[in-house]
Amino acid sequence: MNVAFTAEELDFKNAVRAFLEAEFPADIRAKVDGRVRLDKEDYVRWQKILYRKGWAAPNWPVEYGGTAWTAIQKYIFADEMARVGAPEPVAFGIKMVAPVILTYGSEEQRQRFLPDILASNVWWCQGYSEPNAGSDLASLKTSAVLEGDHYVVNGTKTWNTLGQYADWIFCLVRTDNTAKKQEGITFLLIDMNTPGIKLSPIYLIDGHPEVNEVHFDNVRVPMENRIGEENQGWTYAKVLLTHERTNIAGVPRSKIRLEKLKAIADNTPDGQGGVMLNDPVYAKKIAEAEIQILALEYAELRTLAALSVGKAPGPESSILKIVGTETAQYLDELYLELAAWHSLPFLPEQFESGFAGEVVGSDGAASAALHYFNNRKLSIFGGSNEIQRNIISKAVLGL
Amino acid sequence: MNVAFTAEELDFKNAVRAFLEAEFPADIRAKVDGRVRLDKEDYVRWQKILYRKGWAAPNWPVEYGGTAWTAIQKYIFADEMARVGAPEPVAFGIKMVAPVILTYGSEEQRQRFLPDILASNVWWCQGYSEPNAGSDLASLKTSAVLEGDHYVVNGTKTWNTLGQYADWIFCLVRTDNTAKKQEGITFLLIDMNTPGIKLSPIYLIDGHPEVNEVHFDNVRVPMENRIGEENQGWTYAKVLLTHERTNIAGVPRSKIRLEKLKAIADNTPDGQGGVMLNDPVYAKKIAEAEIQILALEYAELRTLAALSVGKAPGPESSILKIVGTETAQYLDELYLELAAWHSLPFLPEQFESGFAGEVVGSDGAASAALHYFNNRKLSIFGGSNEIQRNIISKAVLGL
Amino acid sequence: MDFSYSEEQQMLRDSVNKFVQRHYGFDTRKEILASPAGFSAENWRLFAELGWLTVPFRIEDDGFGGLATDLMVIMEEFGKAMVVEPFVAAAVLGGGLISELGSEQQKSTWLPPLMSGSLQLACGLAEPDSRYNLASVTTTAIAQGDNFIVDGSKILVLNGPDAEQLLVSVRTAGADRDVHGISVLLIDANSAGIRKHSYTNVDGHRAAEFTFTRVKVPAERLLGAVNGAYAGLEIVVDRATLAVCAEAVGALDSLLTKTVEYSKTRKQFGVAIGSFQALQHRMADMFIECQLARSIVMMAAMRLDSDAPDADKMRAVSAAKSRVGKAIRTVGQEAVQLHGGIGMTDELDVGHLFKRVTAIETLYGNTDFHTARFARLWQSSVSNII
Amino acid sequence: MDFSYSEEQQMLRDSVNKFVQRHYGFDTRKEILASPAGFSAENWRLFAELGWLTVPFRIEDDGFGGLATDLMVIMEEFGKAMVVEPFVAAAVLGGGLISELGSEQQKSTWLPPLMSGSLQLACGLAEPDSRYNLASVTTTAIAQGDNFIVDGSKILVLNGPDAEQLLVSVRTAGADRDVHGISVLLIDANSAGIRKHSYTNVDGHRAAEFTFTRVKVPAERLLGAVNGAYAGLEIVVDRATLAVCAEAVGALDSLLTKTVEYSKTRKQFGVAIGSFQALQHRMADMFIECQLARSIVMMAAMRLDSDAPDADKMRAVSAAKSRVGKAIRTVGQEAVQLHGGIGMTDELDVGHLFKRVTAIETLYGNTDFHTARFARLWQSSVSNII
Repeated sequence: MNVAFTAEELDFKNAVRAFLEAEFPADIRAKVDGRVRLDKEDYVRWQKILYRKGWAAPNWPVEYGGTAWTAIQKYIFADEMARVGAPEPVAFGIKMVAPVILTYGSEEQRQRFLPDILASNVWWCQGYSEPNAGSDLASLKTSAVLEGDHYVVNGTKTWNTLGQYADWIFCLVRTDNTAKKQEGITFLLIDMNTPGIKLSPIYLIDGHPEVNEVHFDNVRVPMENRIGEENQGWTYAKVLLTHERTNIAGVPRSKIRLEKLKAIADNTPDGQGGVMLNDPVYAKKIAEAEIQILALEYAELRTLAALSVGKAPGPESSILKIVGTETAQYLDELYLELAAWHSLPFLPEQFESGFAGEVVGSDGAASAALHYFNNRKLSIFGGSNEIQRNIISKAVLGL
Repeated sequence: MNVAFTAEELDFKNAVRAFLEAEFPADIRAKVDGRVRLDKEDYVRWQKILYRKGWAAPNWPVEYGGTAWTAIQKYIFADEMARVGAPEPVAFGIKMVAPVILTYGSEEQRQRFLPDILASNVWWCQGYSEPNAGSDLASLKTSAVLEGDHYVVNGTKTWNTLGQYADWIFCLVRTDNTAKKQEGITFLLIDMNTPGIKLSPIYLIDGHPEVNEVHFDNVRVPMENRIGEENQGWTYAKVLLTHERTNIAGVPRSKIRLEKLKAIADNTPDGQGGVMLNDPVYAKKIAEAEIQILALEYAELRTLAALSVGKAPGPESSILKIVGTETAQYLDELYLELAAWHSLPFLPEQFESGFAGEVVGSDGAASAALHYFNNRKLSIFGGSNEIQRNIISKAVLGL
Repeated sequence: MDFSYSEEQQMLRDSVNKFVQRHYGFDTRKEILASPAGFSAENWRLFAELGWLTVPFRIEDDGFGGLATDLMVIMEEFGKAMVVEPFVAAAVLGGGLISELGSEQQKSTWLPPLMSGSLQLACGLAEPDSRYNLASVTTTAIAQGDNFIVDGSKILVLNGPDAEQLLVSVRTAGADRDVHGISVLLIDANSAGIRKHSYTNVDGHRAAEFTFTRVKVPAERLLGAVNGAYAGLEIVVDRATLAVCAEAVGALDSLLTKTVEYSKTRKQFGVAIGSFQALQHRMADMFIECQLARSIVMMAAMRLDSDAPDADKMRAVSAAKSRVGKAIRTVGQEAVQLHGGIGMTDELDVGHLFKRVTAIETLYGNTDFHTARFARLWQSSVSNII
Repeated sequence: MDFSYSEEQQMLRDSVNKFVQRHYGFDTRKEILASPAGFSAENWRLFAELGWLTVPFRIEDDGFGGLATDLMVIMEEFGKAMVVEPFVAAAVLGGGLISELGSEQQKSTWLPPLMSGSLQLACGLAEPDSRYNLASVTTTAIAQGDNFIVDGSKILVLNGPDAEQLLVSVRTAGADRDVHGISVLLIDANSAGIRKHSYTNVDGHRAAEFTFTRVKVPAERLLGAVNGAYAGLEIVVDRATLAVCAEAVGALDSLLTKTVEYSKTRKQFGVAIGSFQALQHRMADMFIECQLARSIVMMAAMRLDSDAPDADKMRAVSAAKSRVGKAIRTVGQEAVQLHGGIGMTDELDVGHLFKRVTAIETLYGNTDFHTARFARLWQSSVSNII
């Protein structure tokens, strides 16, 4: 057992750090520091820089543009990215649809879709959930009926994140109504420009149209856009779900958010002549958050270490989802409490690009409540924490 | 709405206080103050003093020796009793079996049993739970078969509190195996001196034989000791269960324990030159406990007020059981933390009558862990808190 | 001791309840929020007509009686429907300061128009560095002839955008955080030297930041005695705190009810999610929190109306705010969580209730602040008060 | 970075595991506890034979290596079976102080008999008013010729009843709580002027209170430099803290496993209670707590074995103790609660595990103490250490 990085790992860490210092655009970094919302162009520009460096998709096989990094290198990369506030690639392309295409797609599909994902030429979004199929994803109803060499898709998908930016959507659709609910599902890739697709924005409680409903009205999808076999889509989707459970803990981001919180607390008057960082009750909460992040980080490292010796990522990794999201939400509470009165103003425009008006609240206080409200989604979306607890009790504890 | 006591209520309060100052035996009070365990003689002696005053059973009908006090008077009485540490009457006689006899017993049974209960001539204990029927009480198996004018009882009861002191036991027994499990149960009163009854003590994790298993081996019980009708016992027992849910919150006792805790904390060095009462983190915990007790007290007063205008004590009172026991257990945690190193010694003899040896730990620190361990029972016994939450979700929320 | 509503209180409750049933549907509220003022002038007139604006005031000031329990009755109903009219900011806080600190002449000048609905007030009490400490006042007022010259800034002035008169805590002596040397001025919102930056809060209520630069305020605009406003400030802010606690009790009840109802209809895995025991127990815990919050707010309101000593009343209010804050955190978050995705959306009332109670969590001191204040004030309870 | 056990560690674990499987059944443990010494001298000899008593010590002192990760391996297995032999008190703490502070001659005098199992040590570090502050030392040692004269008292001396030599922190200069002026003396337990009151703890471990009245201690019994023991004390106590944290991880795993197993067999309402979703989710939470506790103890052990600065190591240990304390509270209470009545009884191992972990919660500083210590020490992490 040894906690120190090897010399090679330290070299790698320094290389990543040097790259980020040189190449992560200063204007995007300034936005992140000011808690300003990034727009599509920011993501794409940064993603293309990573692409040119060959670091856009560390997890992919080398032959398709991946990196062959060890688990520790991936950990270092994520950590250094978070340290400067560099956004992770939008997950839907590189982390979600690409592994499915890689594993279950045809070689023709790989050649057709992966290069544009890697180069950030195409923005993907997700079509899994439906209004009446939330945690019970397999009960989805959006239908696809084969007519000639096209599927005709009808139905509604929801909780579609940033679909307003997307060029393509990957969908689970029902192709067999007679089978068990998990068995009649097919995995389709659909061009968002196909006639019959309509997006309606859903405003979340922070006032932002972050998600959409996507309506399909007789949308014709060529058969060659089907992944694998008809009615086997659930299998493909499920494998993906356990596959991507590691980085879900969000440790690098929570670490950097905690550091910022401490810096702000050190600068926030407690109203009694001191600063909040030295208020024993508030300091205790920060300490508990920091300790939880440490524990979570090592839980994740243990999982990574198990992966790197070839063990499959078990359902134990559900704890990373649960604790990772609860930690992020706890940090939101600490930001909210720190902001005090200035947690109240609703001024999202202060945190949009190009805002030049009078700023209310220091240290981004007025964004605290927005994040607090918005991040309540973390324990709901992506397999609710209740579902994760079901998984632990069934698959780990055997209950 | 008005929170002040009326002049009459204040007079009553003063009368109770004067009585307790004059009549509550100093030696028993000294034991309570020193956290020394009371023995049977202490309970009986004090109970007989209350009996002579006419205050042994405030809740009984006046014609059987009750008091006709208002709900507020009963609240005042309980509060003043707790303030001096006067033990409440052992519940099994006055609060548990007596109401059943009063409500469902024959006049002959009332005349036969109630006077001795009131005068503390007879100590009762409870025979409800069984080894395989815990929260699922109705699945009990102890059988009673009618032979002539006697029931012959066989089986085992458990979690029988202080049965070693008891003269009589009230039991739920199965008289019909063919009916639904709630419908074949009969309520029997059994003399503990009947041949065939054997007690085996169960030592709890604090090392004390507080509860017993009671074994019945062909125990012959006269038919006239049956309450009400055969196979109707579940109804009688159930009514009792909701009936006695008010004082279950234990507010008076928690209030006085909190006051003592604060006094001890004010006398406990924090190791940094101050005292624990002024440690912001510990003070916060005390404050939260005190606030919870206040909330609980008013929740109970609201229930009492509803009772006094004739509303039935609804299943809402399950919250009194849940919050009351959780509050008591939280106080145990605070005592444990306050005791620090001296929470470790296991020295129950220090808290038994007549201990004259060298005392380890000040302010009763060495009893903190014993209470912490023992009081884990509070959320298990008397209808576990899980069962109470089931009751709330079913009967109150309609789920 | 009596826990029942008086006949007047029952009438008051019925009257408010009828109003919100009739005039405060979720969509109507949205329209009100979208209007320029952010509240309905018509509703405000109605409040005045129905006499609600007199509730915070003593009978000798031509008010309804000034009882905290009356306030509780109104606010709980307001809470259920998320009423946004500035009742607390203008009447309880603003009017309350005039009633508590003002001379007879000041009261007779300002309270009648307030109670008749023709005057809007707002209070500037918090500053950028004050956090929740009412004694942390660095806005200065220096006497100059017949005027005070005011310099400084106040943040989060509720109803600030629409108020015609501002009640502002100012330092007339002493250093920051000195409870002596604090005064309250009634400042015309249109005075020269006032800069105002208005905005909407997360809960839809309107507020503003004010900067005062050499603002000239006539000496007769001083409320009560110079340097001696602190005790009165605490009393009035405590009353406002109790009011929003009662509002939260109503809102939390709505959240619980809506969550339980939703869980009975929302199906997943072929059954209503309300049939899952894990969720049942969490809803039982929400119910417990709501009951404890209600109980402790009743305690605080009744104690404010009693003849208990001031410290005891302050302790009671802090106890209520602390426990209500805990209830807000748990019940609010659970309501959203158990609703799932739909609970995250702007279209459902649940998210708006969540945002309002979260705002209340902060108002007039958050949970930690009031828990610490309670601890500072502890002492054994007074014998003729429960 | 490497999370796997070395070959030696795997052998160590297998060896301890085999021992507890064979020699540490629940009934055997009861007999050991009921014996006069409260632990098994035979087991202690076995520990020595198997080399376990050398584990806390550096190779240059003829030890196994002195790695915290090795300690972790042993203690976790000890924790599962609730081993009561005074490994931490005598070897990790007592031997640790000699190893950390002692001269070469002192080490060569005392460590060999300790490692061979023929010497029992105990440490007197806590005082009636010290709480968990190692610098709160009021027991005085005043130089008088070739001796120190020791006066004062020490509480909760683990293994005190059986120790032949006592390591006692004493004040040789400065005032109470001054980190300078603290020394450690190795005092013969049979010295004149020592009064000992022995007892058993809630977890079955033995301890004693000591009073020192003009106890004469030869000057050569001073460990290391005069007045300079504090830093070494902290290091050694941190190591003991890590050891009991690892023990708790093992014990908590046992509690979880036993609870899950019990829930699969215990029937209520016609089904196994493990089928109730509310209980399933609570067991899932127990599992999460156990995993986080294990992770953070690994973090702390690995950091102790790294070349991180002292402050970083202290922070790591406090982080572990704080989080393990939280796990103890929740997992321990839940294990008893989910067992129901049977979990309350002395006859089942669950209650004994609960009592042992609860004792660990207190040992060497409770959760709040270590959370506050962590906060005091915070600083950004060191770059070549995770």
